[in-house]
Amino acid sequence: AQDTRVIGVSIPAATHGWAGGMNFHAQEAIDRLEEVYPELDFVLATASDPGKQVNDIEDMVATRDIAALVVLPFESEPLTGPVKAVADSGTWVTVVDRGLAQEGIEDLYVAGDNTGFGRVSGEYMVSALPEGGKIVALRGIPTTIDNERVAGFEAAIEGSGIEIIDMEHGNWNRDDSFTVMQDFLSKHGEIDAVWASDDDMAIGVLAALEQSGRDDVQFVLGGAGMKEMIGRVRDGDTMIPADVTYPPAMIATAIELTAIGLTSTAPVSGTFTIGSVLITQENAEEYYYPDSPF
Amino acid sequence: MTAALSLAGICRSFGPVQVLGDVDIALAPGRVHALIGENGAGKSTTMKIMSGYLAPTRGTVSLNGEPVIFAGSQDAEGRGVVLIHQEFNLADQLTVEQNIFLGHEKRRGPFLDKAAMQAESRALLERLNCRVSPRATVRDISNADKQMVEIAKALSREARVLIMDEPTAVLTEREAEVLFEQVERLKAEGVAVLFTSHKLDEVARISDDLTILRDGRVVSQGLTAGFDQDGMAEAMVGRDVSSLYPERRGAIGPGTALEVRGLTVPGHATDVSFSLRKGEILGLSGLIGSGRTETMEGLVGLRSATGEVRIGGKPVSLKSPKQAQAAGLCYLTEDRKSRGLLLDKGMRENLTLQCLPQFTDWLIDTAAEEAALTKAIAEFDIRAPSRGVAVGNLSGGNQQKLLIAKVMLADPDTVIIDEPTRGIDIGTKQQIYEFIHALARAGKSIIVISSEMQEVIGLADRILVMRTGRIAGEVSGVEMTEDRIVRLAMGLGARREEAA
Amino acid sequence: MTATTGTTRRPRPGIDLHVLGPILALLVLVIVGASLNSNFLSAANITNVLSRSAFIGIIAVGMTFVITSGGLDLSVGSMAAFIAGLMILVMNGLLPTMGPGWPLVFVGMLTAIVAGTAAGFVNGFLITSMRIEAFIVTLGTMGIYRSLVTWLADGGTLSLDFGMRAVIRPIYFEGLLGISWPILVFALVAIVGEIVMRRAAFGRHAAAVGSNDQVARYSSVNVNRVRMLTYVFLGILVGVATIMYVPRLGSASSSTGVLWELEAIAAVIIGGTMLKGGFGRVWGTVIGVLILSLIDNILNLTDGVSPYLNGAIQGVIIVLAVILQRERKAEG
Amino acid sequence: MTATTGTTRRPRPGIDLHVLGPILALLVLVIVGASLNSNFLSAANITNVLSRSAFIGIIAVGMTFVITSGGLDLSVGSMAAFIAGLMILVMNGLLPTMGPGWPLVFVGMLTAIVAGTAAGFVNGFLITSMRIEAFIVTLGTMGIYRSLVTWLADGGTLSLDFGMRAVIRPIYFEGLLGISWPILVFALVAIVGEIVMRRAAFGRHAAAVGSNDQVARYSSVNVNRVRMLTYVFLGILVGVATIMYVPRLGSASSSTGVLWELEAIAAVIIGGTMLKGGFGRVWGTVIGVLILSLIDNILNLTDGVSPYLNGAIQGVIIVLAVILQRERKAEG
Ligand SMILES: Nc1ncnc2c1ncn2[C@@H]1O[C@H](COP(=O)(O)OP(=O)(O)OP(=O)(O)O)[C@@H](O)[C@H]1O
Ligand SMILES: Nc1ncnc2c1ncn2[C@@H]1O[C@H](COP(=O)(O)OP(=O)(O)OP(=O)(O)O)[C@@H](O)[C@H]1O
Ligand SMILES: [Mg+2]
Ligand SMILES: [Mg+2]
Repeated sequence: AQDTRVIGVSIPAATHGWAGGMNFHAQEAIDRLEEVYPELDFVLATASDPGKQVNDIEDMVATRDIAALVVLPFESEPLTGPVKAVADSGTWVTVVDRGLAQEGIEDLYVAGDNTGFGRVSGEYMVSALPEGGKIVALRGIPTTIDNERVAGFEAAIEGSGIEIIDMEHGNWNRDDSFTVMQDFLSKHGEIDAVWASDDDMAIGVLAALEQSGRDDVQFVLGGAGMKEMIGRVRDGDTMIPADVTYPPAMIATAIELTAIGLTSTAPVSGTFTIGSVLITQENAEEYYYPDSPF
Repeated sequence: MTAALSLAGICRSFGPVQVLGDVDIALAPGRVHALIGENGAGKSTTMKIMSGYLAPTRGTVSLNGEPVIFAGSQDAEGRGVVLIHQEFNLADQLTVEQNIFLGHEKRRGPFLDKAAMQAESRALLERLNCRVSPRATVRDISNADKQMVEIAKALSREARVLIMDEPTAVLTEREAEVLFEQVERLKAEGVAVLFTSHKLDEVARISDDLTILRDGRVVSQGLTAGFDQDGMAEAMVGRDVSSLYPERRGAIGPGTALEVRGLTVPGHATDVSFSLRKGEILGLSGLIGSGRTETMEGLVGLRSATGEVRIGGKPVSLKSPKQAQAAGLCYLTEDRKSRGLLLDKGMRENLTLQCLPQFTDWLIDTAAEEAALTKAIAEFDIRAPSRGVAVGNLSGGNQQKLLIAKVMLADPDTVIIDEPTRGIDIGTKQQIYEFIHALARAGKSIIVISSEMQEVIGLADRILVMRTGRIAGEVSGVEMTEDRIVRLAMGLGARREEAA
Repeated sequence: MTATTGTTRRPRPGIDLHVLGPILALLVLVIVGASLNSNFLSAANITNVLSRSAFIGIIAVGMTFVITSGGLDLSVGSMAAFIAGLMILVMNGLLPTMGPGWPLVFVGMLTAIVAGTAAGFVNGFLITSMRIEAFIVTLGTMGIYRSLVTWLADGGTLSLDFGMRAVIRPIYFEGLLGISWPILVFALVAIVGEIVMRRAAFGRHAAAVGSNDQVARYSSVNVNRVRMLTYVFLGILVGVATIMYVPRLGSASSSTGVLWELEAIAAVIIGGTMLKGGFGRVWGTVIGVLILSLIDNILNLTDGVSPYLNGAIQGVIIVLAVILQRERKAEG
Repeated sequence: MTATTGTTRRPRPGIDLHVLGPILALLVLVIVGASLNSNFLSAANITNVLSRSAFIGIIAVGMTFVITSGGLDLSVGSMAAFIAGLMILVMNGLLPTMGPGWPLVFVGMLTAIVAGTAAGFVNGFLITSMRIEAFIVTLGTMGIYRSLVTWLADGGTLSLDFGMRAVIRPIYFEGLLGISWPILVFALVAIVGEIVMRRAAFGRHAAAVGSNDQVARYSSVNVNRVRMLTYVFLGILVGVATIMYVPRLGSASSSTGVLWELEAIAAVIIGGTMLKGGFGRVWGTVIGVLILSLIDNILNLTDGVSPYLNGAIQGVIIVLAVILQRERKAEG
């Protein structure tokens, strides 16, 4: 019908754990909201690279005349121009997680805070290793996100006596992190803790540790809040004493807010930052979503 | 006595073109049947139909009197009908032994019985006294050896009917002899043999029955004894070809066209020196594997070679066939199938490949190409079912003609022709000889490599004989006799003479 | 080589039925698209699809020659990413001295072309002179360019200065007589490519080399030169594609041009060129490219299918497109 | 292909010098590794490297036959991911009824083998019976399996039930006489493969088909059957590899087995098998696999190089390994 309005949702494809969770929450939110708002129609497109994401957005504009665009930029820089074009054409734009390279393009910004994520992780490290120590770190897929996280982390442990003795890319991938960790273990006789920086990578790391039977490693700090990991935090697993959230569900928040923005007069524009929270045994329960695949 | 294998009223068409019409042939056990005819007459097609590679469009094939329809070559082979193809049918990257037993490997339990296969291959090759090792890779051995391997492969298949399509085309008399001994042996064992050859003397010698095809129809059939060679030739071609080699007219020019000093092709030829005058036809003879091909390939830059070469007195360095061609020197390969023609392309593309620039001023002039093709078809009397046909579907001899036309299109001052008439019918041979003489008369120089002694003698003004990569000697004028050449080629009591 | 078994089934351009294969597949897709969404045939959508096909398209035309001459190039995607990164670095670097404007754009273009030529030359050299399998060489250079761009970008994104973006933007988004530049350039490249393939000596020689390099050698064709040229041309065309790409996104990163090589090769083969070499046709490649980008476009026109399954649908369509063609061939 | 220029240079199994190529490259790597890090030659590290190589290794052995017979399979990586996902789903599904334990593990293994066989059969069928370029077919199935596993996992990760993981874990981490199962299985597969390639009719037929399928057909080799079998065997081996893989982390996702196909093919070619078919050697493939995983290992054990450049170093080493080999060949 003509009075139905279309919301376009453009997100990166599920190429690693976190993105997978994000994809799940996006779909789940869309299915739910289509029930709630019969006058709304949703288009979901997942892209494997920035170019493809721009294609998707172009298609949404050209063929689905979307009233609003919810976009989680694959990368900020390449998406800035195209999204700006959409915004300039008067379409409502919601940006999720990564900000665009230019201020003030979007109507609503549901921001993730990668630097914050790194900082919180770093601060926990410092608190967990008061008298300092040697740690190894696993990085994600080489991207701006990963750079920001690592920068935040390094800033936080600055001068705390904690030394990152080795750092490699585990690409947010269990197999890669397993391999990297195995080699770290052969390479370094003494490792106090591991910053896996992501729960998928944490799983690989744990497998490698378990196999090596080494007891010098005190704990592994992952991130993003995978239910399996939060479960272990809740159950007081000493290897996983904590986790740092970077909720993939932020996409659902963004879609829902956009829906509200389109359908009601309630003010939803502005910036809405979803900070990274430290999960410990105390607060683990409230972050545990049993039905999420992630 | 019932025929081992017989065709009755066989017709075969490719698309619109009919290439066989009402062919009847009966092969009797223990007899050798020869099938002869012009290039494109339909010999290979007939043989393929007999051995299940092709199905007839009409007519019946009978095995021991029983009509059969072969499901395919496997089926035919299963029933003891084996074909040796006109073109090599070996897997290049496999060894001789692997090729001989391909599809019929001997096994011990789950494994191959390599020892047995090696031994049997060696025995088979010995029978054909071929020196090539069963371990050698087919890609590395000479054409002659490939042919012998093909024959060994067929012998290993316990054939009741053995069909050989131009088995001697790449063999010298010597090796042909060896083959014929085997044929005699098989004959004695009651095998029915069908073979084709353009060498009518062979036909006369070893066949009992004879069938002559022209344009896909049987024009004459009977006991070989009832024909003399000129008769055969005439029946095949439809005109008198008794005077095969034309009279040498027009004297050899004074100037030197080509001068070669100390040409060495590592592993194949050592210190080869000779010179060639304008308008001269120089024959190059020698046993198979004597390195004639390699020497000439070295000369035109197809193989790395050392030595000094002068063309028209000027020293030149020929690192690639392109340079050689630019210097007016062209080489016509003996291996039309894997080095001469693009089998999956049409005649036009093949004809002009070597000198495309002639037809190109920033774009290819297709019309000019077509014209050139028309001319070539007429000049070399190429019989093709259609202009568009992929040359892989041309008859062997017609492929050879196209190859010659292709090289001649480059209009070289000096041309080296390797096995020019391999697989070419006697009528066309005559035309080609004529053509070579015409070239000479026009002041061009020609080097003819041939394993057919008679051909070299008939054509050349002067003959160089090679032996194991060296010039064993030179003969000219009255000295040009088979005996003399063979002695030099085999190194029997031949004083090492310096080439002029 | 099945190509040389002398059966009568071989594609003869323009004559036999299998030519229809790709075209048919394309038509089917267009009809499906039009029936799914009324805006499918809108000028805007068509412009979008064609313009974005230009990158792969321009590259695929070059790939057609490489494959026709019996080669392969897996490095084009990373090469594009690397060249894009280089182009951006150069332009950003010279911005202070030259200032934003067309002169700088031309410097950028020059960089892309030169880099492309060099990259193509490297591939060609290793393949022809060092006699290494094209697959290995280009797999190697693929990894090399990919990680070089990651390194240049320090793991992040290389982005063109915003001032400069405004200047360069028109190269992708504007055009002539309402047809955008990428489309025009793609068309030009395709037409020239088709002519070279069919009517120029080079095209003939490429096919000859791919069909049987021995025969080509004996026919005094300079085999190595032909092979080398195909890679160099491909490199140059990658450069051209990059010149169209940078204005679009104004940035390059390790995720730029991922899997372009597979798309380009797929397009070439869908178009009816033989992977074994010996026969190629540029117009087929163009159709192949359009088929591929139409699939993406159509998948975006409809909800219903889980986006997770896009890859599956793509795969099925690609195979179908080729089956269609092969079936025709069997008759032809 | 430059490999067949009529000169007598060609690999003659076991005889000529170029055999040394891969071995030499491997030795160099080992020496480099040992000199860079004292733990390189430690039992632990060697076990790690070998066990990790097992997945690609087992697949690469199958790939050797496919390539030798003139084929190619780009789908193995996604196929592995898909089979792993299936295996996990089946085991999780039957857990309530069968309970954790070896019976269930065997059911899982069976699933993997059956799925692998089926997948291989599909590829083989499309390639032999439908006569579609192997490249296109497997590019298509690659996309299909990849998105099927994403779909099965809802974009996320399929994880084996924890109870079950404990049961199945030993398959990767334990072993016999201190040698872990993956290594043993890999060794077994490699040895059997080598024997089949050299001593069984099938190996010969594969080579014959790859060298010249027409000749093979005329020599009453059932060409389609041979081709089909190579793909089915590869599928089965992918299944076997998956059986080793699942126990390691007990999970499968859309990022499982990404680029395994390229690694496997690279290993095969580094090992001296000809991409155009006609000649293959399994032991070479094994060395190729070891070379590839040693590169990763060494890069992880050494600091200094920016991790961004790992890809570049890998690329260079791959190309060098093959040059080494070709150089030898030139002499041989
Ligand atoms: N597959 C094919 N398609 C089309 N025409 C064919 C095909 N095979 C053979 N021909 C044609 O059939 C005719 C007979 O060919 P055939 O090979 O039987 O001649 P031939 O007697 O063997 O000649 P030659 O002595 O040169 O070998 C030729 O004109 C050839 O072009
Ligand atoms: N029986 C053999 N055993 C081993 N190697 C051989 C044998 N015959 C030939 N060769 C090698 O193969 C090469 C090519 O042989 P080929 O027959 O082409 O030589 P040729 O002199 O050109 O004879 P023709 O021109 O009659 O073929 C020879 O130079 C020789 O090195
Ligand atoms: Mg014939
Ligand atoms: Mg010769």
